[in-house]
Amino acid sequence: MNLWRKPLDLQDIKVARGEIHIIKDLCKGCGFCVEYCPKDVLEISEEFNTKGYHPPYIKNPDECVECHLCEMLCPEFAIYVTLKEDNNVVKSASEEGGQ
Amino acid sequence: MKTDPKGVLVGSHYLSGNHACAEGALSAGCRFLSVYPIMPALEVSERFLARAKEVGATFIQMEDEISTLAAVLGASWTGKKSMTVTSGPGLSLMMENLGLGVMLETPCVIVDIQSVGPGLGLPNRPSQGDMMQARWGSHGDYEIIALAPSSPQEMFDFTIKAFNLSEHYRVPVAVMSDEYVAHLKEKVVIPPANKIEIEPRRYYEGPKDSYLPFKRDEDLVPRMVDIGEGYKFHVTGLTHDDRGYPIMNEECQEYNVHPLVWKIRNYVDNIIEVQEVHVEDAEVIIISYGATSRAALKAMEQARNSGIKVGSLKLDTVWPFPEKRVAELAKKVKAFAVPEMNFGQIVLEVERCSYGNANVFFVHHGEKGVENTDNILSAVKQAAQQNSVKDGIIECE
Amino acid sequence: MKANPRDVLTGVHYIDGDVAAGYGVLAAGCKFVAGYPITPSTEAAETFARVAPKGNAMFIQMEDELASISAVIGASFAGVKSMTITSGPGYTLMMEAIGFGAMLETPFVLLNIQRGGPSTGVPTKTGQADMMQSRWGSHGDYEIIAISPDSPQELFDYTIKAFNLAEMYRCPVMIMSDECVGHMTEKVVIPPAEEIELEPRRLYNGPPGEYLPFKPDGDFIPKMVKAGAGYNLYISGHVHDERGYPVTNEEFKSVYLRRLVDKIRRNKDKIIELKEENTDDAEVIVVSYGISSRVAVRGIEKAREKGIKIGNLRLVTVWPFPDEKIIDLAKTTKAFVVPEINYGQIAFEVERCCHGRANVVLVPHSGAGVHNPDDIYDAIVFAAKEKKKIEGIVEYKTKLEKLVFEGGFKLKE
Amino acid sequence: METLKTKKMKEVHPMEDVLRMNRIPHIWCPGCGIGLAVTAFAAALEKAKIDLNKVAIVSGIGCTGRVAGYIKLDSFHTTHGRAIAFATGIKVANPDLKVVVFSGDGDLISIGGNHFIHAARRNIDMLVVCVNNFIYAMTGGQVAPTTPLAAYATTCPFGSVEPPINIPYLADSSGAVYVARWTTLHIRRLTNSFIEALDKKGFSVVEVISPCPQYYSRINRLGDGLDMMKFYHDNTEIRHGEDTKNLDIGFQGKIIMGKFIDRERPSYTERFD
Amino acid sequence: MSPIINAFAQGIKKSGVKPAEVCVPSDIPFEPNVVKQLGVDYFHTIRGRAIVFGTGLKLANPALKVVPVVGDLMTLGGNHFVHASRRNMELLVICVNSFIYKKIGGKSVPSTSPVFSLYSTFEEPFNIPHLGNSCGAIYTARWTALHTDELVNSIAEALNKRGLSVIEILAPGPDYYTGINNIDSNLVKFYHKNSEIKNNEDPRNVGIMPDENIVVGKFTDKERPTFIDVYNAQLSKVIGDKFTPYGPVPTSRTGAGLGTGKNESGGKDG
Repeated sequence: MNLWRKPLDLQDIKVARGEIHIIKDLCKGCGFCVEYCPKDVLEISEEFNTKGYHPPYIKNPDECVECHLCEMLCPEFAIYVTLKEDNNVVKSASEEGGQ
Repeated sequence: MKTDPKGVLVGSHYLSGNHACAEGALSAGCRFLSVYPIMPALEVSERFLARAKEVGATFIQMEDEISTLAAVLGASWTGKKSMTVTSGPGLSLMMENLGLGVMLETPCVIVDIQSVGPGLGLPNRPSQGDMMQARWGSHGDYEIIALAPSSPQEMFDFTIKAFNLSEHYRVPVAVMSDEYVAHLKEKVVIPPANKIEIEPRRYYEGPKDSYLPFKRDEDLVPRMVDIGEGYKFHVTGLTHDDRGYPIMNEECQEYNVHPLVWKIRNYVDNIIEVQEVHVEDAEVIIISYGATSRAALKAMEQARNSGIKVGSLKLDTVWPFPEKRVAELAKKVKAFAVPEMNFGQIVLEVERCSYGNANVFFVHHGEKGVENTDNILSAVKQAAQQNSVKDGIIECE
Repeated sequence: MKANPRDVLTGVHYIDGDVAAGYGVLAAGCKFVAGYPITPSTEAAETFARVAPKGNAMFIQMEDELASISAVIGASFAGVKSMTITSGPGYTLMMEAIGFGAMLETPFVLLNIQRGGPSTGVPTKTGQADMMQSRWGSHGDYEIIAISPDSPQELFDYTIKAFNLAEMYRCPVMIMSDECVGHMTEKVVIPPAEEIELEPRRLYNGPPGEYLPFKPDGDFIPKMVKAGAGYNLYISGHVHDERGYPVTNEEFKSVYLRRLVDKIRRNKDKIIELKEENTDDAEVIVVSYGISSRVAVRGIEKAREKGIKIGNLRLVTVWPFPDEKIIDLAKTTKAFVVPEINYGQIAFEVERCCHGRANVVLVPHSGAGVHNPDDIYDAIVFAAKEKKKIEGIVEYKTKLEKLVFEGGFKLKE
Repeated sequence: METLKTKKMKEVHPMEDVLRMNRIPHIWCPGCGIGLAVTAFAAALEKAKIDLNKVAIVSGIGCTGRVAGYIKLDSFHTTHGRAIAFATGIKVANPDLKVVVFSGDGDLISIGGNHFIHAARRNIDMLVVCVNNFIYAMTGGQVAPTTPLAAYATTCPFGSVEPPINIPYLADSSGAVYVARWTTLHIRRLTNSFIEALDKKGFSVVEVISPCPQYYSRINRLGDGLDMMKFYHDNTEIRHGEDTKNLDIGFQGKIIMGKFIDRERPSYTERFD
Repeated sequence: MSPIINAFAQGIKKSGVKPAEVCVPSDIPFEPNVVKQLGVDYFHTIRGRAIVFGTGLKLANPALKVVPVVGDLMTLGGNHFVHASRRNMELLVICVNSFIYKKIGGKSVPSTSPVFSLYSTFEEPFNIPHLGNSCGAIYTARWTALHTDELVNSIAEALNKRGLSVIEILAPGPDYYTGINNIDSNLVKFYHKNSEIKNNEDPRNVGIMPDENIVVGKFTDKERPTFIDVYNAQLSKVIGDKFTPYGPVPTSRTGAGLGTGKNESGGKDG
């Protein structure tokens, strides 16, 4: 971070770190997440998913600042971000009803 | 289940068919009417609107008939019994959403006050020209129930019956009246609420997350829930499975559409009601429905008086067509006479179901007034004299 | 009258049914098509849109089907041949205007590429369940003509024929095709223009003062004029007299309405086209139309190999229904087998015309696919063996039905 | 990557509460923007703090018409163009419900145009989301009333000859109380707009400009979904409160977005009582 | 004869258009003798489809002058109006607005049952000039049936416009059951008395509100290429010389039509 004046509590400030989760088989390879990630965390991978698209992979996992833009810009609901410190965000699959 | 007394105007009234229809709807517990004004069905909505406030019913006038029926389907899914009323041109416009109603298996009632068609026709004259349309008017395969009342009292009774059938079989039910009955004023007896039996909605009562909107009961009818109860169901006009999710293949089409047909065809005996008079010894039977049965019954009496053994079969339920009964009677009688206010619609069904066992005489009716019996009588006389069975329909001039 | 060479794409093409229909529309001299996109009929409209400038014709995509059909009727009164293209749900929306068109005795053509129904159904797959609707879909009494082609070549040929019939009888003519034929790619031979015979509009040539828009000629059909030509037309969708003025007196109702049905019913023999094969001494006759007739051929051949005397009656014209033909055949045959992609529509008509003389076996199909020819074969065998007369239609239980409803089957998305 | 693989079966998207995850992957093409509109709407539903049991969503026919099938609410997939009419019935019969109509431009504006203007005039309390992709995509790329002049489509092989409709202007002149337009790229603003509109009493319209890489872009050679998103990035301008008559969209012209109308009018049910 | 028909007849005369070239698709019944006197071609169409019927007439024979006279413009036919305006189809839409509003100008207005009226009493009516303008109509005006001179001038002017023009006539009464002649004279007098002429007013401000004067006048008058103009221009651009323009040579002031060919389909009779 480039700050013009060092805050006094710099030690206490923590930049949020996110963990990106990619549900690869939902991806259709549109590339929105890769293009619009402000931190260039993602990149299209060489591998194929079951549908034959190239899903993204996490190139720079440590750069993620949990802005959720990739999550919002994914038309396939194939990517989401959780706060790294807080793993409780991940919900259990059993809540998925109506099947 | 007994009906809600709030809508029942108990007593003996002097009502037109249209007003009786509105009263019937309110008595049946109908609480949503959506219309677009069209002659000659206006009085139904007027009466309904006039009574809506005190009964707690909702009324909306939409921008056209297409949206009218769409709104009725939407309202029906909120748990309100819903209905619309129209005439021929409006019915034509409703056909697409009628198909949707069949596909979503939505209970609702459509009252059609038939006037002369096609096109604009004669908006203020009676006809029975929409009978085949009620059965075949929308694309694709489906079965529907249609009732034909012949008097204001029957307008009242059949409207209630239509709601009951519609809730029981989860299918849009048409009340095929006509301008004559709609504007005819007669005594209508409205019984107290505890004498009016109504069919409750077939609600699903299981756990919320295991609700399947198109899972069929034994009798092939699925169960419903209301919007806003937390079931979070999905329904679609596309071919769908039990969950209501679209699946685009042959198997699913069979799985989805065949029961739509079966759920009516397999229960025709429970649905169909006919009124028979003097059929036991009849040589000729007049098959009629709606307003024409008024003339038919008169003609029957007149013919009996002049010594011809004539009976009458009045179709209360026109669709599904009482095939079995007509086939049985065909073996016993010389001929059927079918008066209709059109150029031959139900008579084709009669021809089909008589299997060459009886002659079928078609009487184009209504020119000299709906209750005039001249044409029917002359057809009956002709029919009684004809001893051999002829091919095809014999049309009486 | 011959077709205009400018409009005819003479040659041998390898195209699908929809495209063939589009070429047929142009060749028939149609100058106005209004449509609204609906699967699976869009290719026909797209084709016409592409070739329309060549024939100085107009294609317009309207805001909905109601608008399309009304514009088509309007254009027809302006003096040009016109048509619209649609499928099931769109067809249903057009119902009010179809009755209106019939009432005004408007010549126009409607191409319906049927799909699986009801409601939205299966948009991308086939069906034949709009057949009764085409006859009965609008309110009131009217008659129309409906043709059911079974190949891209026929879609081309019968599109032209449909225009000719429409002009000749001044009534809506429906081409009731289906998705299978519409999307089937085959050889289509388009003949040179001089071999294509077109029926010109029956125009009135007399002085304006004496013109009566609904006064029939000897053959029940009145002559037309073009709008804006000084005839001071009064055309009403109400029941009207010969001048076109609305009639309110009920007594005249049938005088003026009757002709709408009579002009078709009395000209039936001229309109109806059938394709018959070995029906004279057949014990079983297969009655079919559209794509089902092509599937039926396989079943018929198989039955013939097994020594069953089998006839084939293909309804090219479905409406008006060939009552007399079926009545005659019922006298000599044991049974009719009716394969159709619905749960019984034309089968009811066959049953009606049998008058109890022959059995009727319906081979139904849900739609979204065509029959298994074995089903048709089995139904033929059943019909040939059955000795007694059965009242009512025998609905043959197809392999598909057994598969879906008799245990252990799971739907796959 | 290893850990991701092992955890995969347990992974669930945070929007699973409002989406029918068992139906996803959805039918939309790669790069299509409808999924983004759904994401924004799902996010808005979660943030809007409304009782999800009391929300019904109605769709018509078309690509966007399939939205109802993917959102876990009481959802209806109805006939072509009649979504608003169907929703009107729901709302009038049970005013406690929140009704959302989610459909495409062809469905809402072309065949359903009459219901659109009448519901706006009556001010029926509903949110109408119109995903505008400039074409009929479900049927294979026919001209829509929103197709820009001179753009190509399969039924206008020589370029569209009809001026496109200005949806915000139409909604405004018919009486809508809330009108906004965003592209799928402006996803956060779109989400906020949805939240505001869900909260609004009356007929609210949110137009979502969405890429259609498979038909509109392919026929007009505009590249894939990403190219369209880049185009939206470079050629859009936010002008809140802009007069709706200036909101025409030309072929590859500037797109003006923002919240244009936010006013109060008594809704139908209020008047009826 | 009713004031509307009278104004229509005079408007045609004044515009210099031959009555024989005028086609009137309408969903209001006209009396046969009225049509005879007007000398036009009249089509009584199904409800709400007069504009699209007219679109068909116009496109099939662009030489015609098509004047849809509609009674329920904004109910069944609302969508067709929106889209015809957008396309700028060359039609003159005469909208006989017979809405019945319970209270205008503080006075009670006789009103039939709300089911009969086109708008229920608790609904606001459309501002037709505004809607037309917003969809692209090139000429919008509103008069009561008693603004005779203005109405005649408006009709004459609009008949010579190229594009979609809409004239709203406030005339309580006529609908598809009672016909064009059946005007409620008391009500129309009332409207006339309580109206105020504001030409060139922004159509946005001319909504008909309870307790306010009705604004009448000519609100929009602009030029835009018509559907056929754009069609011809676009197709000649794309196809080039091979393209034969559709319709007759336009007497264009907009310059959009580039055609030289003659119309094959409509032609001679027009």
